[in-house]
Amino acid sequence: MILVSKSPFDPGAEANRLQAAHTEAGAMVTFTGLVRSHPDDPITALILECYEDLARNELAAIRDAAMARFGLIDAAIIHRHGRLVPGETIMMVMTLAPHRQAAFDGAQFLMDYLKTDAPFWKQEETAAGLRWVEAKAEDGDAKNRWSR
Amino acid sequence: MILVSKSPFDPGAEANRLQAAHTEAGAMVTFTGLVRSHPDDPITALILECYEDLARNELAAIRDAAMARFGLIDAAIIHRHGRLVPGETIMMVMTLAPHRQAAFDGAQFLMDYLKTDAPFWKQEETAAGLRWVEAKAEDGDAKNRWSR
Amino acid sequence: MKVLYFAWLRERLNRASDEITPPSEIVTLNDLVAWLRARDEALDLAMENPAIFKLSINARIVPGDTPIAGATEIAILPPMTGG
Amino acid sequence: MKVLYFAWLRERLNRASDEITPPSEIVTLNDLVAWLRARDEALDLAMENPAIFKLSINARIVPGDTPIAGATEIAILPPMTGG
Repeated sequence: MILVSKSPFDPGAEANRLQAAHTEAGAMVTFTGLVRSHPDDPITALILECYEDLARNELAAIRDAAMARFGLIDAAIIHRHGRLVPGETIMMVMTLAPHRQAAFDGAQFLMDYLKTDAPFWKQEETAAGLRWVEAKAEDGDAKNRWSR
Repeated sequence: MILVSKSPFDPGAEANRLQAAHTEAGAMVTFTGLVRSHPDDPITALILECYEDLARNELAAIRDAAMARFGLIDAAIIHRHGRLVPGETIMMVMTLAPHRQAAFDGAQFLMDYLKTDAPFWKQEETAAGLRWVEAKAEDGDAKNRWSR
Repeated sequence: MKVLYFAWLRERLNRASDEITPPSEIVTLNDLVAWLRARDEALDLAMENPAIFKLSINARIVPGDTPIAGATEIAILPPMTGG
Repeated sequence: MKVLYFAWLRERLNRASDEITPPSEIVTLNDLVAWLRARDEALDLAMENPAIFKLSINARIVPGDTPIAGATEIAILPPMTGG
């Protein structure tokens, strides 16, 4: 499942639903990304811009690549955009596999590719106004580890 | 939180509860271990024996080590024992961290140590009777990667 | 053909898209970007480090040497910060 | 002092525990295991590969050279298969 939307979702319910759909899995990994506010530099919201058509296409391609590479039983990506406040869930990836290492590796692979190839752009909303979040060089490095 | 018990638990509800308890986290990882039945070699149940006092002590020590090593905001381990049927959740680890790599590494560390140092022993129940699950050499290897 | 701009690139240009009709000598995406930059100083400045941008044709990320034949929607994508 | 046996070790011995009073020359856990094996053929056979077992004192896993002074509950633990 690939879901790109402005709507909130319930991460625990999504995980339970995916788990219940498969009985041959021995391992499930979820990653959830949350809006965090640093006490020393508080934000009031995170505003995500998205190119929806491209997001759906690229996330589907990343998911297919992970399924094949790690022999996953299933994988899902949910990603919100719009205005989110601290504590809200931004996105989630889930992997189901026969054994644990494939589930962990699949989830990390999905996150590493998603960070550099999924068309979302974050702005932090603070008392002083809006500021674009800069891409991290380490995200490109993390993705490159899978081509070694 | 460390929970060792024969009672079923709801993995999605547990994840949501831990997530809601912390607003400074940017990343959460969960691992869920499930009873799987292979179509070519079906089992009717998995029976887990446990040394409860030791399990609580060792799981608490593993959790403390992961919290300190990866700078986690919180971590939890839930592990069932007794008789579980295919599809049931055996155990779950959860990690909350400021950023994603610490959350992933913390969860993998917890799983690698749990596989070799948590006093649970599995028996597979099949039409032919009970058989002990053998420990995997790779589990010891996985744990050893953290001391490199 | 439509060109889409996102995030801070969109802000720098004060618009989210352009409707364009490139001349026939424009064959690849890289040709197109060079042509767009030559006719728009704000875009030229915003893309002074062109290697950081990804490019897409019809909502798929593709390399810069991809021909634009058949393209109806092109996008210039600043470094992404999802997840 | 109580000694606990788990999983297939418990099955091989047909009991889950022993109540023991080791002689005073038994100082470490390794000494105790050697003493237990010498007086019980089934245990001796079951532990023919002693390196695979972990040992605990008072519900904490400890190295074999740990003194047993103060121990009230000792366990011999076959390779674990949790998770």
